[in-house]
Amino acid sequence: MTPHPAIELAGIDKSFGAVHANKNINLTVAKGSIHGIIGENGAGKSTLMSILYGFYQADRGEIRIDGKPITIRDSQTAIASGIGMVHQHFMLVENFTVLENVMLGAEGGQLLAKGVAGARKELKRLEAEYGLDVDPDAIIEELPVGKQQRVEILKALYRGAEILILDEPTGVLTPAEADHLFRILKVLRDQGKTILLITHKLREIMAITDEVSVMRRGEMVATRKTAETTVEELAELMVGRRVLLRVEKGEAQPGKVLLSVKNLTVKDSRGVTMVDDVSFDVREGEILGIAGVAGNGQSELLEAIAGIRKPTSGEILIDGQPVAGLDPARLRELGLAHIPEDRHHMGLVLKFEEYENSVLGYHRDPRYGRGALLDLDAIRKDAEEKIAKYDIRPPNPRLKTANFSGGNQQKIVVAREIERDPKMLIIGQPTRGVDIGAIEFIHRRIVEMRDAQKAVLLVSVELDEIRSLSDRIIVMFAGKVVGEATPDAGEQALGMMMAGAV
Amino acid sequence: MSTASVPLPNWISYGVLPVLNLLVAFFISGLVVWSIGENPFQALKLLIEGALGRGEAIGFTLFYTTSFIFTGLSVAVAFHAGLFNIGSEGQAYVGGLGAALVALALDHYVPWYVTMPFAVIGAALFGAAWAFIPAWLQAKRGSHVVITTIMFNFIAAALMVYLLVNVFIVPGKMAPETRTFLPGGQLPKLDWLMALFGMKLGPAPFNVSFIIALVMCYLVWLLIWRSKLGYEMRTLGISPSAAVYAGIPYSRTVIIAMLISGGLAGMMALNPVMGASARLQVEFVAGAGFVGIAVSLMGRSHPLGIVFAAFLFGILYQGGADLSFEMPNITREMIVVIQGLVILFAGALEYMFRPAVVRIYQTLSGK
Amino acid sequence: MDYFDIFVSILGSTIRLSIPLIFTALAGLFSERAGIVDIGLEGKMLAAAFAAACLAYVSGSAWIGLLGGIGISIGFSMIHGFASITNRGNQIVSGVALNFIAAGLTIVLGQAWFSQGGRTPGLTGDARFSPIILPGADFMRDVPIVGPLYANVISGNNILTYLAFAAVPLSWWILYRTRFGLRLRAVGENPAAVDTAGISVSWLRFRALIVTGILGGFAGAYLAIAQSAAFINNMSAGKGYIALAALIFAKWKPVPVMLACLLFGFLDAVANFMQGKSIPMIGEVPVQIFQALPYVLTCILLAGFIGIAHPPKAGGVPYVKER
Amino acid sequence: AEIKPALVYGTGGKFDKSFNEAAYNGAEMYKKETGTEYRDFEPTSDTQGEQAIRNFASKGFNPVIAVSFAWTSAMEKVAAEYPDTKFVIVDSVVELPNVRSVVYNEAEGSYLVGLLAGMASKTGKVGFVGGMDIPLIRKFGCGYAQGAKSVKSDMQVFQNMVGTTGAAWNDPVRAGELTKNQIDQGADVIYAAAGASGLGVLQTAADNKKFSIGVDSNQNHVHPGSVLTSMVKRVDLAVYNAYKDLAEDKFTAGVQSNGIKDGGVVYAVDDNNKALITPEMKAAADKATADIIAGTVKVHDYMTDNKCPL
Ligand SMILES: Nc1ncnc2c1ncn2[C@@H]1O[C@H](COP(=O)(O)OP(=O)(O)OP(=O)(O)O)[C@@H](O)[C@H]1O
Ligand SMILES: Nc1ncnc2c1ncn2[C@@H]1O[C@H](COP(=O)(O)OP(=O)(O)OP(=O)(O)O)[C@@H](O)[C@H]1O
Ligand SMILES: [Mg+2]
Ligand SMILES: [Mg+2]
Repeated sequence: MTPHPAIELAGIDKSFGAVHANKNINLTVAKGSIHGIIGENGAGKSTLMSILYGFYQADRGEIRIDGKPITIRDSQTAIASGIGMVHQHFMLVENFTVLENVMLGAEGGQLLAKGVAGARKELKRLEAEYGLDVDPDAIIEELPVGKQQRVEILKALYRGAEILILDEPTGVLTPAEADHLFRILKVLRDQGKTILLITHKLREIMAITDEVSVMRRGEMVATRKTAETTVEELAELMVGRRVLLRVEKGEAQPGKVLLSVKNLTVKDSRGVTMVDDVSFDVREGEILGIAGVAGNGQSELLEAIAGIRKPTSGEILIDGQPVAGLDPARLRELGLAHIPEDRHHMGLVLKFEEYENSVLGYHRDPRYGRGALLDLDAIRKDAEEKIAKYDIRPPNPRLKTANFSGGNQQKIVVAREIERDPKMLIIGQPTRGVDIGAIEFIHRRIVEMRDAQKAVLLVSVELDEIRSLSDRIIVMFAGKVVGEATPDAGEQALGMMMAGAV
Repeated sequence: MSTASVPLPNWISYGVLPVLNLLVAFFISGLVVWSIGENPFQALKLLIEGALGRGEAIGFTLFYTTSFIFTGLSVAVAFHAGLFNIGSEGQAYVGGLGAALVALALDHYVPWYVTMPFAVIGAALFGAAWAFIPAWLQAKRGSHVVITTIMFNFIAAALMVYLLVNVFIVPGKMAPETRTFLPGGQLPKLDWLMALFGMKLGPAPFNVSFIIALVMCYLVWLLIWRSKLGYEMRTLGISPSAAVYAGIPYSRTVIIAMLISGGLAGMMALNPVMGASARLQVEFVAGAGFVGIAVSLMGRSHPLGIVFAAFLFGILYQGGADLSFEMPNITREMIVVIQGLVILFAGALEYMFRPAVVRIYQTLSGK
Repeated sequence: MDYFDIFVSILGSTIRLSIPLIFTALAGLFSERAGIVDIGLEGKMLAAAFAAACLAYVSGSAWIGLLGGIGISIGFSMIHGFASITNRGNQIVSGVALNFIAAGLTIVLGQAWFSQGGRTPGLTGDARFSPIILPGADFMRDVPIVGPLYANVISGNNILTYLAFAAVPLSWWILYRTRFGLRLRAVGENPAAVDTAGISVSWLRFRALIVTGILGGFAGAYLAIAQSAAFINNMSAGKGYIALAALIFAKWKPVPVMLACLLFGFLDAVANFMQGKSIPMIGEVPVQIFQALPYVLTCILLAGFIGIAHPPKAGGVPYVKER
Repeated sequence: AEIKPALVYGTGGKFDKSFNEAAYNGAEMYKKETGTEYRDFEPTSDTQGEQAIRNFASKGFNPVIAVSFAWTSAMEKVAAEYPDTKFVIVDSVVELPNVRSVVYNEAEGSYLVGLLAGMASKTGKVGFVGGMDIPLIRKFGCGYAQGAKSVKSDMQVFQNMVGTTGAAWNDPVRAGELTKNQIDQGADVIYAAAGASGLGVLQTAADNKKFSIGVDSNQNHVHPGSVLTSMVKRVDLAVYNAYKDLAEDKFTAGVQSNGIKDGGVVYAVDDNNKALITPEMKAAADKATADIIAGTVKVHDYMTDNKCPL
């Protein structure tokens, strides 16, 4: 008797409004294996896994677990079928303890008292077996992300998961933490559990998976045995053509220091130090890249420079003039442009029409209307010019911004910030969720800015992006600058710094 | 498949859907009428006749409409900035004080058209002042403007009663109210406007403040969709984080939006105080501030929609008074029920019919 | 009358005036802890008061009245749930709408049925929860200090008063010691976590709203058939909002909620007591000042001058999976 | 002549067991007697009164009676618009040639019940709970205090008002709390002049086994054995007489003031409170009545100078 595959998906289809997130997906995952799923942002990976976990309902298609067809109406059914999931965005109640989070939904009775003792014991056991140690009485929001992720894994195991789905578990981890996670995953596999691992990082795929499937634009385009494929092949499958991640650019011609950060410290609303005594300079005509794992203070640093967050101490100088504490409007006047890392929450007002977004932040500029009123004709004409120049599609300034695709939304932001001809540009995650074509376009514009002798500060969690664009690189870890490197520094060396290991 | 992100043409979003919501609200109101043993169709007929049947009735309807335009605009302006101002009632009440002070000060000396601009300013200033503290608390201390404005409605009531009972009351008179304004402190009625349509206004207090209301509609439209400040308010209202990014000052914008909102509410007082009763009375606002919420929700916070919605509520108020007169079993609070139902269906259940409409639309348009 | 007697008198008054606040604030506690902001507490209380008075009048039994109040209040909660959970409507708008509906409907129906200007007929005997004289109250009365307290504050209240005070620890127990409570607190913080744990967010929130409805029903019944002996137009008179403020002030925790409500009750009692009396040095204070005091205080509390309150994180935001 | 009578109540509603109910009874009495149908209307808010009065007038009703001072300004306006219609306003004065203003000497009636309260009180402390704080209600309180003090000059009289807006007529909860306060301070007879709020006073007094005094209508039956008596204003007669006068072409405009002498204000004795009014109390009340009519006892009317000389 051949054992049934742990998971079989047949003809899964799912749309969100106009977005066809999953198109006729077929997938087979063998029991006791680690199966990787890769694909660009927005390829539909999370959607597919959420369907398997019962979080979303498929519009069409069939799911078989251990050969038995089942309808996963909700997460409860999934849990009962032995599926556990660690979501890309953690599903934890932040002001609850670890124990309460683990118990939630599996309390073992109407009253809590009974379940608590059992849960403690089980946690002890899991800790011993897999090396998943966390203090059961710690409050989630006080734990570092790596630990929070363990709680997620514990939640799944506590519910007796046989199939474990991990959605981009390493995005928030340092390489060392990631290695620890992989060791745990191997132990789990060796005990017969089936693991579905979603990631962008081909290195991880090669290191740990047995098989790998590739998604592109909602479709499942290929499945390979990991041993029989290469990084190059996977990358090509992912984007549908040969990838050229190197950006063509000449030598930098750095001039005088334009942006200078001195001993900057930033605390968040809870008083936790996010940026810790950071100093650096950015010269005109150069791109300074800030590398680091997400959540190590880069976002806060950018926001402080852009005037969105008040620094606790330290100095920010533009052209030698102290600007710390000035508001974003004032900083724009001083020639600082900012492409924010989150276009949906900051860079754009999604309910606005495109032309309205094309002046966001610059709406008080006399070009867009004198006195108290806006000159809508001028704004629309301006927007049309940008649309033409940046090939924003569809070329309609009266379209609601939400109805543009991610890449085009990003171009709206980039066009707005760059076309103002600023002296300095600070950029967060310029190509997050953007397709390859747009990536190349945006990268070229950034290099052009440098060549026009502007100062560019670039933050990205994509090491490749940092390395191919930057002229100099600094690395942040736990809010501190832990090192500086040149673009040709090895991935290994940068990775060590990003993990705070040097 | 989810229908939430399927775009619909404007005439459906701003036409069909609100009308559908309204119809349900009226249908349920009809059920209430029926349940207390009256005939809803008969009631509807009486209501419409009572509101539009004669020149005088129309005059009353437009009188109420005027008040509701002001309060509707007031709620809408705050709404665009992401603030839910439930305090229009209190702001209008205090605005009445501003209007009355001007009228009392000037009516002996100058004709009404000289008094009027000052009264507009007085009413707006007082209304705005009453909105200031909730606005400040929201802007600087993060106290929810919904609750603070409700509290300020109560405080306004206490303040105004105190003033009317202890300061303004005419000695020897029973009712806590100011003396009657002379013609110099009254806004004249719009008999001529009604006459243009061949109707007689009679005693209905339809007055010049209607024109002020229409002017305000235009100014609010200009503010929201054509001005830099309006752009900032809308940005803040839709996406506070984008507003921060764009350097739009939160506190300042919140406070200005609330001041404008309060000012518009305050101007509502011109209509009853200087246009109708020619004196400041206790509780003269009589719920118009709250009607403004329904009007604004129904009019989708657009001045044009607000004019329509205000007129509809004007019909309800005037027709309802007549209805309750003809059918004593139906009291005027029936209007409050309808108002609640409109807020429920046009506001909270705004999208209840959207999925169904989307499906019908898709079928019909062959997608 | 010496100061102690005044104190006892005000204390008794405080308790009577706090009870509807306690019930209502606890009602709000359950819904807000589940992530549903409930500005419609006022309307629930009012509708419940009306239903309680009507049913008590018709049946002659206060208990049936209470059940009626609870029923209506749950009904209102369910509408709120339908709007804000099922249809993901704006919770504040929905609550405001319900307040209007309650304010109007009670008068429309009351007037149509009883023709007393919207009031319901007066209740007597068993149709009303009458004061209960605890054993030994009369005997104790003359014992110094404890006596008056026992006889005038602790004894002589109706059954709902005692139930209100019992509801406080009970709420605490439900919230912190039961599975329902754990899930309810979780859903108010992060509904997605509850959803992925295999628990239905909607059903959980609806259950929370049912509890809210029950407690709202008690509040209304207390107003109409315990504290008074009839329903009167608009008898909730803003208590729902004050309760909401107390809830915020108490940071959404049961015991502090009770204390906050007692504070507001106390203010009201003092306002009543001070009416027409003069304060040394200041003279007679206009009663409007005392009437406005709870509202002013609410604003001050909300302004966080007495500590900032962090509401349940998911409060006010409809739970949507699909953007 | 044929008349088409109309009646607009105050906001307390027709069956408030008090002021409005008295007006209603007057209209019913007339209807029973003559078979003439009448139309009435119960405004539930202050804003409605004017429209109701105007509606009646415009539809040809005559006379139009509006009870409650709250309709004063409405009456001033509408009566001027319809000079051929006869109007009656109760509890307020409107000086127009087609308006009859019926006012009562509540001070005298309150004096009598104050006297009875003083005699019934064992603690030497009595209370007064008024509705809306307006001169009219202060007039009640002032008369009452004079009566109570006529029994014992050191009689303590607590006075409270429920509120300062129209809502004060409709807030029995607050009225009850104020009553309880007064009881806690020792009052054992409390007089309610508070419209529908008064029901809260009567209720609280009954709950605490104290005496209360009703107002406007005879409220002795509301809590038999606890309501000591009621200060009855014969609003019923005002309504009845107005209809009758017009039907018999005897209608006169102008102020009609009703005191003890005219039987316009009386204290009610019926089966419900017979046992509570002792012969001594009755004798004292009768004597006071005679003295007031004779003018040997003058009850000060608060509204003449906005002062209470106590
Ligand atoms: N809840 C949702 N509502 C509407 N659209 C959604 C929703 N979730 C995902 N989408 C859309 O579906 C598509 C697929 O998204 P999905 O999250 O599955 O991508 P992904 O492959 O996981 O991307 P990433 O690598 O960024 O996590 C995208 O276009 C996304 O915008
Ligand atoms: N939230 C939304 N609401 C309405 N329409 C949307 C939404 N998101 C996407 N769309 C529509 O769906 C189309 C496909 O979106 P998607 O994000 O998958 O684009 P894409 O092919 O990945 O484009 P790009 O390469 O620019 O990222 C968009 O062009 C847009 O018109
Ligand atoms: Mg994903
Ligand atoms: Mg895309």
